[in-house]
Amino acid sequence: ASTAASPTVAKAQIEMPSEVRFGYFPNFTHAVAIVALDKGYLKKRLGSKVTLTPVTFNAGPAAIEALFGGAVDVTLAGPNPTITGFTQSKGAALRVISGAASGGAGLVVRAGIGSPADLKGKTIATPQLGNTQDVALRYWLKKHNLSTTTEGGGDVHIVPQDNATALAAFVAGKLDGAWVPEPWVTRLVAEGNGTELVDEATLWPKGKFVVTNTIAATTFVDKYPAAISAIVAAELDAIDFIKANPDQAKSLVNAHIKTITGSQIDPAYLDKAWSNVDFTIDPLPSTLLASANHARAVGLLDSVDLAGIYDLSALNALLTKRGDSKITVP
Amino acid sequence: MSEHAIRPRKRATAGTERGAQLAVPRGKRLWDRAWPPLLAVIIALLIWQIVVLSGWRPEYVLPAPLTVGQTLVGQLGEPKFWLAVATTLNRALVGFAISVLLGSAIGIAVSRSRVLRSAIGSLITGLQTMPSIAWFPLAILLFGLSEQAIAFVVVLGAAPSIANGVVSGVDDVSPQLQRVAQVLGAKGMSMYRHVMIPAALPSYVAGLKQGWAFAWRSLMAGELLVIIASRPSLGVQLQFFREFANAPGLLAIMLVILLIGVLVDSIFSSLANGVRSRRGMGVVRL
Amino acid sequence: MSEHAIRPRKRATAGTERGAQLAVPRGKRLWDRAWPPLLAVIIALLIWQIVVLSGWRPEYVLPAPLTVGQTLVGQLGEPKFWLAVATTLNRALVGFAISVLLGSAIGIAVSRSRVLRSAIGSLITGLQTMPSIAWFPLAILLFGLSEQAIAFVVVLGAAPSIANGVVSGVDDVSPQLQRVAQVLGAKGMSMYRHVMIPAALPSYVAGLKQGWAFAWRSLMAGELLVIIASRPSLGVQLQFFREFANAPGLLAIMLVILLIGVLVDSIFSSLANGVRSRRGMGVVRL
Amino acid sequence: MTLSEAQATATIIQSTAIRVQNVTKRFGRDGEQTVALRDVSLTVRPGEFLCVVGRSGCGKSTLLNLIADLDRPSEGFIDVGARKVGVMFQEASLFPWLTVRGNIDLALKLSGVPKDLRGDRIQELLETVQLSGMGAKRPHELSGGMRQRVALARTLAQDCEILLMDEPFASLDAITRDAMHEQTERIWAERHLTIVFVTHNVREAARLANRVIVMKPAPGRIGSQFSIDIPRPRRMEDLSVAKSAADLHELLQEQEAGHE
Amino acid sequence: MTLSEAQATATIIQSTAIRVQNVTKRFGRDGEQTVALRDVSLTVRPGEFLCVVGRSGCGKSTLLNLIADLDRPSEGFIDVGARKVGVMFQEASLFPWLTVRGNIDLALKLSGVPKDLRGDRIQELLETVQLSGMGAKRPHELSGGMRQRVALARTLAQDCEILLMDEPFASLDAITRDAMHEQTERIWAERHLTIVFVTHNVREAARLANRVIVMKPAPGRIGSQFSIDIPRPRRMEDLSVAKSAADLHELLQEQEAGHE
Ligand SMILES: Nc1ncnc2c1ncn2[C@@H]1O[C@H](COP(=O)(O)OP(=O)(O)OP(=O)(O)O)[C@@H](O)[C@H]1O
Ligand SMILES: Nc1ncnc2c1ncn2[C@@H]1O[C@H](COP(=O)(O)OP(=O)(O)OP(=O)(O)O)[C@@H](O)[C@H]1O
Ligand SMILES: [Mg+2]
Ligand SMILES: [Mg+2]
Repeated sequence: ASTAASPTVAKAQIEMPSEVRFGYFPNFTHAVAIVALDKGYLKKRLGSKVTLTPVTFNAGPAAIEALFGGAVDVTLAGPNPTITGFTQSKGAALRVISGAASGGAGLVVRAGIGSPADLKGKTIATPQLGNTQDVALRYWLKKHNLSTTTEGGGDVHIVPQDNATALAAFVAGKLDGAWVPEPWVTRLVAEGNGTELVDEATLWPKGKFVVTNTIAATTFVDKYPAAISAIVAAELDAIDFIKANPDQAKSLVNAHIKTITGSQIDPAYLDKAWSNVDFTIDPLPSTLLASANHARAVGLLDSVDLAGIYDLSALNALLTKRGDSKITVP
Repeated sequence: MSEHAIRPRKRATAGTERGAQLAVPRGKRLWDRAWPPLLAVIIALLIWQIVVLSGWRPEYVLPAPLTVGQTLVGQLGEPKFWLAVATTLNRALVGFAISVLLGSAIGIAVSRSRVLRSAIGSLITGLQTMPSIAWFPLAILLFGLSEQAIAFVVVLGAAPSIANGVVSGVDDVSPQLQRVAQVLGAKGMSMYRHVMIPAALPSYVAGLKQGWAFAWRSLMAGELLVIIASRPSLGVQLQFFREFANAPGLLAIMLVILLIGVLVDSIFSSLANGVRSRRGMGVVRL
Repeated sequence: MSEHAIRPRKRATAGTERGAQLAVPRGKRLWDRAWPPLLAVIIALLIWQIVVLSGWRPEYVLPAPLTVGQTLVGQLGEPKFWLAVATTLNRALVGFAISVLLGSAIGIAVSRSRVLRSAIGSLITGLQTMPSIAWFPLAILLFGLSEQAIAFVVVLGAAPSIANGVVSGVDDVSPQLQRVAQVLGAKGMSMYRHVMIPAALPSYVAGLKQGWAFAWRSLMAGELLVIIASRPSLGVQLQFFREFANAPGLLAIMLVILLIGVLVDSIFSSLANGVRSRRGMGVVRL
Repeated sequence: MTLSEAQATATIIQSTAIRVQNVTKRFGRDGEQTVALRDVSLTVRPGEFLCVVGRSGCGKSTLLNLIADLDRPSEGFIDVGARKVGVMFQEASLFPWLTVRGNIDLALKLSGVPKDLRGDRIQELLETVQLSGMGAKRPHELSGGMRQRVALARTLAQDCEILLMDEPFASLDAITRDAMHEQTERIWAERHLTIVFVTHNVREAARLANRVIVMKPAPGRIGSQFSIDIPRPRRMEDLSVAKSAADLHELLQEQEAGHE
Repeated sequence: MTLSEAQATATIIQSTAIRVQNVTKRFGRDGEQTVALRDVSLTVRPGEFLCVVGRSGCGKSTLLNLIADLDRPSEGFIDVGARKVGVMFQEASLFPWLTVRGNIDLALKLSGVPKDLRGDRIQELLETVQLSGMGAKRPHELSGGMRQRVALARTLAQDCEILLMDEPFASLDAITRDAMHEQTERIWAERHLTIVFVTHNVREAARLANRVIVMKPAPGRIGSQFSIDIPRPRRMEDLSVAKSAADLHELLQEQEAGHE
């Protein structure tokens, strides 16, 4: 589908699409997108000739379905749907163009469980089989010599459970713990009387690992590099804003979530959860690739060829312009 | 039988009875119809309150009726809530209307043609059992992220049900009436228009009722397909209240859904009762 | 009518006809019943293949029939798949059985008592419109993460449908037959057992069919509620394939769901046809 | 009546099987009401065979329905004591999901006949209505007259004291009808039944009745009564029956002439 | 017939309205088959008024159904030329969702009568069956005899050449029945109809028919024929009608005696 052969490169680079359909979830790890939209950065960077259509998804699968179906051009998503979409399409459908957020996940367990050894025979929930948290839990357990199986057998029983159900079950005493993303870590601790046994950030170098990145349809990346550049620039603007005005950003994000979902995150939880997440333009490629390797190690994936999943040329050009160091894909 | 045999059957002059019927009819009849559901609601609320008071589960998991009521009232005060109800109802009506047209057409076609019936008759129920989310990728492929995609999911949910209502209604039409119609010269479409459809009407209305339920359920899933920030909807609210584990909010939306369901049912019921009483049907009660 | 008027109506001696009917009955009848669905399947596959060949969408979005077939065959070879089918079918049957009992009981109660009907009659449809996921928190509160929680969701989905089938069937019983039964001394339960239920049977079977569809859909959602170790299920598989954007897998599971739906429908249909033909009912065809 | 109503009731109840007193029956809501019966009073003695004749639509079926407690009078009251009432309706109204045998069996079952006795009773009843071989057939496989006879058998299966029959033999040929007359008369005598029998056939009325009442239409009321004292056994062909029938016919004609 | 069948058909079709030839009708699957008709042949001339009498269950309704093309013979064939056939069934079978007026209106509509003519036709038909005021009633609000008359009106609304009537006046009192006889005869003469009329009332047959056929049961076949040449107008009370009826009755009795 790529028509960006060399003779047309120059023309393609200035060409802008008439419409950009930009996807995100009403979830605070998507704060970069929300701020970029609400503060008008996206609109400004794309220019007045481009119609910006925000698209909201409730979860990753829907985002990938829409990307595959050609119904969205660029969207924020977790590393898990990113890998899925890339591998299912044999590398054809999408590219990661930048990061969005890092950190903010961990294992919360009920009182009385103080060490990995105590987990033997217990039941732990993860959001879904094979997702980032699921892989992290399995890999962590494996390192502590606790066996697991994808069917939920082994020393520790892992059950895939969506976050709300996990909370309800944890409160009702039907679960011993859950490895979940924020703000669920905070809620499990607060509402379920749990203790945070593991903060996932401690397991990664520099305490950083990707939870949200920005992906774009390959055709879009090939055809409209200028638009990609504008979007990444807008995200950079948003991150600058978040860094500079965290309180304002928080309330802005929470208000936005409220308009879409009808609920807002309890401000008390939001403060705690927000502090556990780092908003960064760095897609942290090494953590994504490492996570994929971990998945293979615990038997969740056969083999993953993620070569070419990153297209960071636009991002690196912008970083260079700002005087920051380029991001390299190992 | 025994009661019948022992008590001497004697029915008093109805002169007084009839006078009574004429004197206080409206108010009394209304009250007769109103008190049972009211009582049911009160009993349900009471049980709920007792369970909450028993402290069985913490309040943020099982909120008290009053909390839910407050949440609901709070919602009712927000124009956004009404927007959501309006959006969802509008989608439901559009989807249902398309389903009625399509379902009726398919139902008539299948009930008329033996070949069609054996070709796709059973497929109708097969389609009904397919969960809505299975259609999402196809809906996006065909319609993108648009209102049409939602309507597509709704129609796939509801139309089979309506078609099944038509088919089973037509199958139940008295063969004698069909013979009469044939002799009178009805055939093909005129047979359907003048005889089969009117005769199958009660069953058709029952199918519509089921179709509505399917439409509504499919819609609750389908609304997640296209989430538009400025256009809130009940399906999205329900899903997110659940995802946020917001128990009072969830219960409030559930009450709203129940209420709409009950209202729509009473429309269908009065439709069906009208049809029946005009034919001298209905349960014989003395 | 005009055709009727022009063509002299003459029906040939059926001596030969009848001979023919006796000579090749079985095979021909089987073939008569088998070719339309076969043709339908072939046409559907052809259209699908043509769309794929047209290159409208990439293969990873819309896989070719052969790819899906291979995936399905691959699945069929795995014991895990059969375990999933068995688990899901088992849950469906258990949930459906409970729904039939509960739904029938509620249906009978509501159709018998005027007070109950006005108290909770419309609530039945209200409950039907409630999406399964809305019940998840309550299911967990009541039953924890257990098979019962799944059954709870399934029953809440299917029982109202069955109850509605009973109610609308009972409402459609000929008042004349009810009068006969009353004179013969039927009352209360004996009235129901001997007259209302048999008379309402076709409508009841239609309700069961709808109930099955609801049960199955609720189950697909409910299976995500409680994912039990080492017990794969179709609902979970469907969800996983969706989460992994695995189009061939999703389509394969959809085919399996369709197939089961079609099979179950043909059971219900032959039940209904049996009931009808014994009463001399059904569409009159010459 | 000069006695107080309560006393009157007490006195009459001994010698009446059915008492219909000042019964009016209206159908429909105000505005477009039909008065099906107006101020009808009637007493039927135990063991009486009462025939009712009258124009189509004069309220005969309505009267039977009221006596059978299938509908309530708008005014007046009806008393059948503690007697069980059996009804044979104008339409056969067989249960279509049961066979002929099943239909009769259900009536026996609901009358409390134990299972082991029912088989023989069914056979006997089928013979009474000349349908011995048809037990396994379903209602839709029967001819109109056969259906009517099954309905008769089903009604006779009931253990009742009062039998209300609404044009029971309208679809039967003369010969079968004759046989049914004999059977009905036999059972009436054997079981000491009280029968109210609606018919349009004056000869049939003369053949069967102790007393005939003639109803007048619009609104339905009782026009005249007519005792028939021909000794039994009677036959349709009997001259005395023909004579009574002719008288009855004349009465009907006259009433008609006076009416219009 | 000595001519080849094709020739025979060509010759006869001119002077026959209905030709039933060697028709056998069986019901049910092998094993428990009922032979409703065996080898029945019958020719009805255009404009003939044919009455059919016979024991209950001898196949009269089955024969009418076959002539009306509502069922197929198991053997033999039936030819009604290009004539339209109207049927009045044994049961009234009104459409319960339509009023009396609506039922008649539908028949007119399906016969292609334009809308502006239908109102008058309905009124006329209602008068014919003496139900002028009942147009707005629903079938369940009618008495049995009224329903039968509405069915008659509906049948007469059809623009047909052959009219098949299955015990049409079984639930009517003598006076109404007389009136219906007159109306039927009038319409028969006016429209040059061919009528096949099933009845159990030999006097009715004698009153109406040009020819009576007597059917024999088990299996159903035609027993004997009987021409009735009494000049019209006839009346039920006419001595000649009574005489013919008596003859017919005797014939039925004899046939019965011979049968058993
Ligand atoms: N659909 C059917 N299936 C099986 N048997 C049938 C069916 N219809 C009619 N019969 C049988 O065929 C025979 C003739 O029935 P038919 O209704 O023609 O009688 P009939 O002469 O009209 O009797 P009646 O005067 O009682 O109406 C009967 O024995 C009946 O049981
Ligand atoms: N359910 C009803 N609603 C309204 N009117 C009714 C109802 N039932 C009967 N009627 C009216 O009451 C009158 C008497 O009807 P009924 O059936 O008692 O007549 P009948 O004497 O039995 O006549 P037939 O000899 O024709 O059977 C008729 O005018 C009829 O229209
Ligand atoms: Mg009557
Ligand atoms: Mg007949």
